[in-house]
Amino acid sequence: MTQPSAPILKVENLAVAYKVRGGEIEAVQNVSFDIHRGDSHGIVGESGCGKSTVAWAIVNFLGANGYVKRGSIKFLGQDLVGKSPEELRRLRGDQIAMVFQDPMQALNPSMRLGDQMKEVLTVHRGISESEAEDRCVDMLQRVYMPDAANVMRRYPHQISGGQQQRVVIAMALLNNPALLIMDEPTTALDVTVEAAVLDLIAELRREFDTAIMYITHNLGVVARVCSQVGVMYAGEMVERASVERIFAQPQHPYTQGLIRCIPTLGEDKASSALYPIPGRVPPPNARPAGCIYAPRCDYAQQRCRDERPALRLLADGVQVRCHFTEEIDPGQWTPPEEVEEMVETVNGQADAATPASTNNGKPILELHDLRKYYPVTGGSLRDVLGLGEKRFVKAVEGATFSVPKGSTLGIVGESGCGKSTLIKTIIGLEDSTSGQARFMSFDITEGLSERNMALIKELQMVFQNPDSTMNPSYTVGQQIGRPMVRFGTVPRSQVRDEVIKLLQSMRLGANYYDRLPRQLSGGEKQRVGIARALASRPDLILCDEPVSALDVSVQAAILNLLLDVQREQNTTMLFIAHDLSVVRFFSDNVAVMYLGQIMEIGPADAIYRPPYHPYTEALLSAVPIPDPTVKQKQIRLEGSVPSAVDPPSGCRFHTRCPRRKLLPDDGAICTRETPPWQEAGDGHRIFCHLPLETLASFDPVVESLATH
Amino acid sequence: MLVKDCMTRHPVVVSPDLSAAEAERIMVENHIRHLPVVEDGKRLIGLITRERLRLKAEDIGSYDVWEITRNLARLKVRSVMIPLKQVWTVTPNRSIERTASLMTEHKIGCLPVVEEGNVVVGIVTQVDLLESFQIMLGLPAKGVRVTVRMSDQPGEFAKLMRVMAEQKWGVMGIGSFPDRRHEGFYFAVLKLVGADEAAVATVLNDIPGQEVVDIRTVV
Amino acid sequence: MTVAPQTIDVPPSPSRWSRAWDNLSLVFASRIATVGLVIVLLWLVLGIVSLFWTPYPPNSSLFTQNLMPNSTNWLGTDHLGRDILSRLMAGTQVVLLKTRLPGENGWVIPGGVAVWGVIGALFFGSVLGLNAGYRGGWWDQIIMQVLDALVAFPAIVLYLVIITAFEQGDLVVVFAITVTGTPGIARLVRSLALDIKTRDYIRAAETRGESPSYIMFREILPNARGPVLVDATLRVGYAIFAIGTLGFLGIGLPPPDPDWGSMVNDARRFIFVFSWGVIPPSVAIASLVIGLNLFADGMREELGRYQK
Amino acid sequence: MARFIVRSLISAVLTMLIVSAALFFFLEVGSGDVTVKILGIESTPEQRASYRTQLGLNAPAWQRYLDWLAGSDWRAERAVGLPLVTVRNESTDEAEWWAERDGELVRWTMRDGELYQLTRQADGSSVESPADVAWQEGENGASYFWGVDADNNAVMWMRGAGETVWVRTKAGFRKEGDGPREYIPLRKGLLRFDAGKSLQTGRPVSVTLWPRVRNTLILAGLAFLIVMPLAVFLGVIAGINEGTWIDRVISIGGLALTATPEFVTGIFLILIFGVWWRVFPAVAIFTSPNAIFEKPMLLVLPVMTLTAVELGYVARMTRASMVEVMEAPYIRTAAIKGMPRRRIVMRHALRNALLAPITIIMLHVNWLIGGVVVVEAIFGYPGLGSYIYSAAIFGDPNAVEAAAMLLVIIAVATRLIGDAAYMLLNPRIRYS
Repeated sequence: MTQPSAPILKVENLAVAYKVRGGEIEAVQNVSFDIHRGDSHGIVGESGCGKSTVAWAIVNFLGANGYVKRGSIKFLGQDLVGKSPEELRRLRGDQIAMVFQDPMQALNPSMRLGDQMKEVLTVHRGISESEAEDRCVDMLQRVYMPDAANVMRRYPHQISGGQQQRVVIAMALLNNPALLIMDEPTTALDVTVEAAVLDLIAELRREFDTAIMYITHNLGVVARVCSQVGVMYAGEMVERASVERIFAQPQHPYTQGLIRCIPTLGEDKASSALYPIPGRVPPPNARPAGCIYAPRCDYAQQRCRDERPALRLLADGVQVRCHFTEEIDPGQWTPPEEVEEMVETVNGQADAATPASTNNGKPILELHDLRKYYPVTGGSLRDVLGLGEKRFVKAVEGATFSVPKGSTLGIVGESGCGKSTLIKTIIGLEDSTSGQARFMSFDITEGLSERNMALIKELQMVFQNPDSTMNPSYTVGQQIGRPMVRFGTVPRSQVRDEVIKLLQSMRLGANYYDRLPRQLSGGEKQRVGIARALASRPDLILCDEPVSALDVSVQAAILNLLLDVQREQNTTMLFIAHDLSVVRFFSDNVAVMYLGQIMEIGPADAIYRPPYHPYTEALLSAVPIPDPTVKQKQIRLEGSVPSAVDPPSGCRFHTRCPRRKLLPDDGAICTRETPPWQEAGDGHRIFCHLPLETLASFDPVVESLATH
Repeated sequence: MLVKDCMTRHPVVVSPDLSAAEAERIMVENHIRHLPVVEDGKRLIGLITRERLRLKAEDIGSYDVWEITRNLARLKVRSVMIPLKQVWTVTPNRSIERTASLMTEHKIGCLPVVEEGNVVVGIVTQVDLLESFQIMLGLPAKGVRVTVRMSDQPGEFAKLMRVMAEQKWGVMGIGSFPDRRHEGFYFAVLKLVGADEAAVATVLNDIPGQEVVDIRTVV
Repeated sequence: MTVAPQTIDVPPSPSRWSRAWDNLSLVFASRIATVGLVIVLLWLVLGIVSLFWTPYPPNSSLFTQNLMPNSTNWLGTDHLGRDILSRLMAGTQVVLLKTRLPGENGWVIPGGVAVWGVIGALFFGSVLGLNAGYRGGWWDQIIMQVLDALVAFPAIVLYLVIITAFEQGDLVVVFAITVTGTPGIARLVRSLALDIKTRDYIRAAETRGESPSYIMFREILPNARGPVLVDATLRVGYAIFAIGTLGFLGIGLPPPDPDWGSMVNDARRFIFVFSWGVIPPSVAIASLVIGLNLFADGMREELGRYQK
Repeated sequence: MARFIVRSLISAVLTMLIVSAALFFFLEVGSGDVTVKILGIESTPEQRASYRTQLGLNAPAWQRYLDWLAGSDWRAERAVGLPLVTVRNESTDEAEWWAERDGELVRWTMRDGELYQLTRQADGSSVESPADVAWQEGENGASYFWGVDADNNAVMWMRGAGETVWVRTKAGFRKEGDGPREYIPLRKGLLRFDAGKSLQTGRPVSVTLWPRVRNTLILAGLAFLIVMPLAVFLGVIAGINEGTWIDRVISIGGLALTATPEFVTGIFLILIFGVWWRVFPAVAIFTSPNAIFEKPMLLVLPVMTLTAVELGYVARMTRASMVEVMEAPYIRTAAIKGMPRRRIVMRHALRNALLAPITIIMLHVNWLIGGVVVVEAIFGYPGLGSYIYSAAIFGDPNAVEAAAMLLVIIAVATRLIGDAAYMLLNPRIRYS
């Protein structure tokens, strides 16, 4: 209640350097911030900006070659830099705790969860095992862990990812730490699980009065859990302000750029545009002498290139590292010419293509009741000997839809919902189990080995992970040229010219022809991946989360590029993503999948407002929206996704459906009968027992979406 | 209200091996007067105050200035702290009234809040308590502050509350203290929202046996 | 939409030479690898020199028997009065530089027994490992079962069996090394293939309908190169080790060319009267194997760092 | 769990089958005409052919493989029509085959075209009497009889017409009439612990093999018991001190030890301890089968040699695994939880770090066995290794096959143990 003037954590002018062969690299420079009791301080930034390094520096865990080069880290008034390892050890886990990105990795696979938790107490507090056990169970209950006492006896792999993260959080809170550092704690989790964990974090923060340092790349998450935000760029903190200020009035050009390049839930390609930040983040050993952001800044002047700005405190408490922040008015911002041209064409296309994107176009891809089952073998002796009952993972069940030519169908769903299997089946990496699938009147239920070249050529794919999309052993030119040679679309002698043309249309220069993948950045690799998919001039491109592994500023550029491609070549696309905002932005139609089943499908616009499927509703309410002023309904799903081996009877969603109670007998029908497809007009179909009127009567999850 | 609702969580603590000078620096920098001294696992072993760190004349004796400096530099928190035996502590579940009485009784400015095993979970100071009482009286909110004198008969207060409910006024804070001049009477202090001063005065004065002794609008 | 980097220049695309130099600088980046390379090169040079010149004819008994090192015979002489240094130098040849074909005409092919043995193992191991790893299913089951059976043979027993079955000869030893080396390399290639086949570029190749052999040999194999070559280097070491052991047991490379293992074996019989004799060939084998091991180890470490 | 065990077992059995078949056919095909080796190159083709028949080598290879693996008495019994049993011969300690007829043990022999029956007496001697047998009718009118001869073969005699055979005796070769036409050498097969006769000595392989197996197990077992704790200890020490001088010393030292062939290590140990310092006997001279129990000093240098070679490898594996584990995120978690370093190493790292090398170490028992062969050869230690070595030099397929099979069994068994240990230590397998 009394706020002592001193913060829990005060970092001043921190610089962290790593010794590498032939010198050292300053991963972090001039970082200053402080966190008070009960505060949740976000540190946002793109990958490689040094945000995790700051966290590691605080707990002094920089590895053998890292060290704090300058600055101080004051924790409860005492400088952590220069403390003995033993003193630091006593602080860690007691006064300072940390939660990491991947809970599976963070827990010891060969120790029972209980033992891992208890030792925090027994080591720091020296209390008895049984007492520690009681306290751990208490703490597990406080993080809403079902069946807490049993969980103590389990191993990490026996509980789900969301539960693992709860255990990690409980473990961190056991000693009631003054500072809790969370490094991307929800990044590895699905959106509905993420939402529940974020709720939990917010609740625990109030309850424990703990100062939280929250590291993330996701602006939406920041808006949901943080009170203060520091934006990092290339190892420096460029802006610091309250969360409301950061989103309402970003001061630094980088922050402004960052906010411009993420789609907000509800935006679409017809009405809005994404503006990527040009250029790329300079590596630590090649940072410019002046302002680190100057090379990418639209407002850069000579002074910016000569002189590195300091973190200035503005009158309203905002800290900014920019020489000219007072002179910059984001409202007056105009995109640089090239970007503007690009964005305009995109918008123009979107308008022009509207007729095509409605469902009037001739369907290019038609699925009817497509199924894909995988056989599974159990672990029992009977199964091993082949005597057990044959069982299947029902990865895709009864997929029925058609995709008009030139339009984009977005498929959303959480991991394991079968969206990847669906497109693998369409492209032929997997045979389908039953049902019909036609592509331009060709049957595509068979796998690739049964298809002829002409068909193979028409379906191409863009992959998720930029690091694995290209073969590291071949040059860019060779890899883009290969499909041309393989399908004979281009005479051998002209392949090089064609590849260069394609590279240029990807906005990569001809000089990329001879580069090896390791010389490219993630965004560039993704462009090459798109170029390779386009090389055979396919009619249908399947995009498997093409931007989810990219930083937001790059993500925008890739999305624009894909839109551009679609406009020029009238390509049809299937677009898989777990990010509902991106899907909404990019797609004409959207299908929502849950546990192998399409739950709802229809025009993108219709999906995001009532009437919608209860699962869609839960998904929408879970999406972190990068705007702290937006009010979102809080609908959380209970339990975890059931196994696809024995999916729930009736409606597959019934085990977790929060709306079931609206039906008579608490929705007994949902457990018995497969729901009907209800037509909501304009090709919008919902797979639910609830009457359309009830579904339509739901309040919109996000207010701003209703007005749309 | 309990101690855990008003205490400062995660207080600044020091280890007994810290030098006294360093402890003093921490107190000055953080503008605090008390530092719990803890060992492994935040177990309380003592408390230091600014007074304890001040050199006493008899200690200095005939030392010259260099010796004083040297002694000071060597002085550890462990040797100047108030040992645990002499430190009053409270648990987080103690009520604030009892805590306040403990403080007034023993004339202490600060109490470490400990859980079982003497693990420090917070610290509560006089200022914290004052602040809680302010809150209990509804200080932060705008509204009408009214003091009513009434008899201490059962049902007397209920009359007042009924009127409040009828008028749909919100009660933000409530407190009472005995009227020292009239035996059997006491004053009730109420903080009301959604009411204006004049209306409150007339309505409350209409209650038989009760009298508004003070009314003011607080912003 | 400008992604063309404006701030930093991407290094110009590397020529073949500069790539080779990159790889070489990788070696010199590691002190361990450099030391290993120097040892191996030393023996290689000695071996090449011995093809044209040795201090004395390696197989002629020109001197007094069992001499300690002196100014004429720098490393002394053996029990038949042959110059040990000359024999050591010539001993490098069969291991690293030449393989004698069977038959009367005494034809040799370049590349030592150890080298060819490992090349054979590389070939079979890669083919089997790729098929097992990429195709999976029954291919994997069968190939791995057979290889497991091979692995179950202790290497030396396998050598003994092969030697029992066939006449002594360089090619038999090559065969033996190939057989013993294949399972290890196949396992390695398989695990690499299992990893690499999950990469998206393999999906990309599949979606353009490439044949399995194209995917295995053109898409997967080049990316497995690094670890496989490191392993092969290690295996050349094992092969030399094995050749030495076989020579020592008297069932290795046939005479007359000097062979380190048999040199040790010969000298061992006189160990109580002339201990020195066993030392030079023992040190020769150990140093060459250690050199190769150091080199491979250093490379592996650098490769790991590089890939991170 | 069940899946894992069944898989391992099936795999082990399959491995053994493949190995045995490979071994058999490889040696049969590869080793050429064994009769040359037995009879010497001065023997005539006629002698060799006769001898081949006597050894049953005229049967197809698959038939002989089955005989070798599972025994030939099954098919011999069908031919003879009587149960065949083995009886231990007290004087030679070898097994003799007899046919059992009406409670009597009988064999037959032919002299001057007449068949005689030998009936076994309780004291082991036999009584000869004219045979009263049922001759069977062959295709071209000739009568034949299947019986058991005195050399443990099931044989087919032709009525009234003995074949001419060359019989090997201690004195040399003798041409005899009255020989049978076909032979099925009787054996119980490898699966029933009968590996056949050594061509080199003429004695059953199994009899000579067992004491040697014991000796080898003592040698290898001792080395294993010394190596494992020591190497794991050194590996862990090096692993948790990665990059320090301790690590360097252990790593480079381990590398040097691993890369030095056993015979070189052995020679140097002999030089140092046997020749220069004379503290341990340099060669193992076995005066009696129990010499190693009477003079344990004999074991010191062989065990040291084996230890030296294995030590480096296992230590390096453990180190690598430890280093990897120490970099794992959950170790980071433990450190961030403020666990003392000792506890991190002992409670968090060790178990996971030992998991990876345990299977590799068990696989490496092969290597140990390879080392055993060489070490036994260097020190003249009478174990399995020197046995297979001398058998291989001589080219004795039965002996090599049996010894090699035994070594393979040891290798496969250790791998099974390794798998089981891995399973027990790894909860992810135990509970899935």
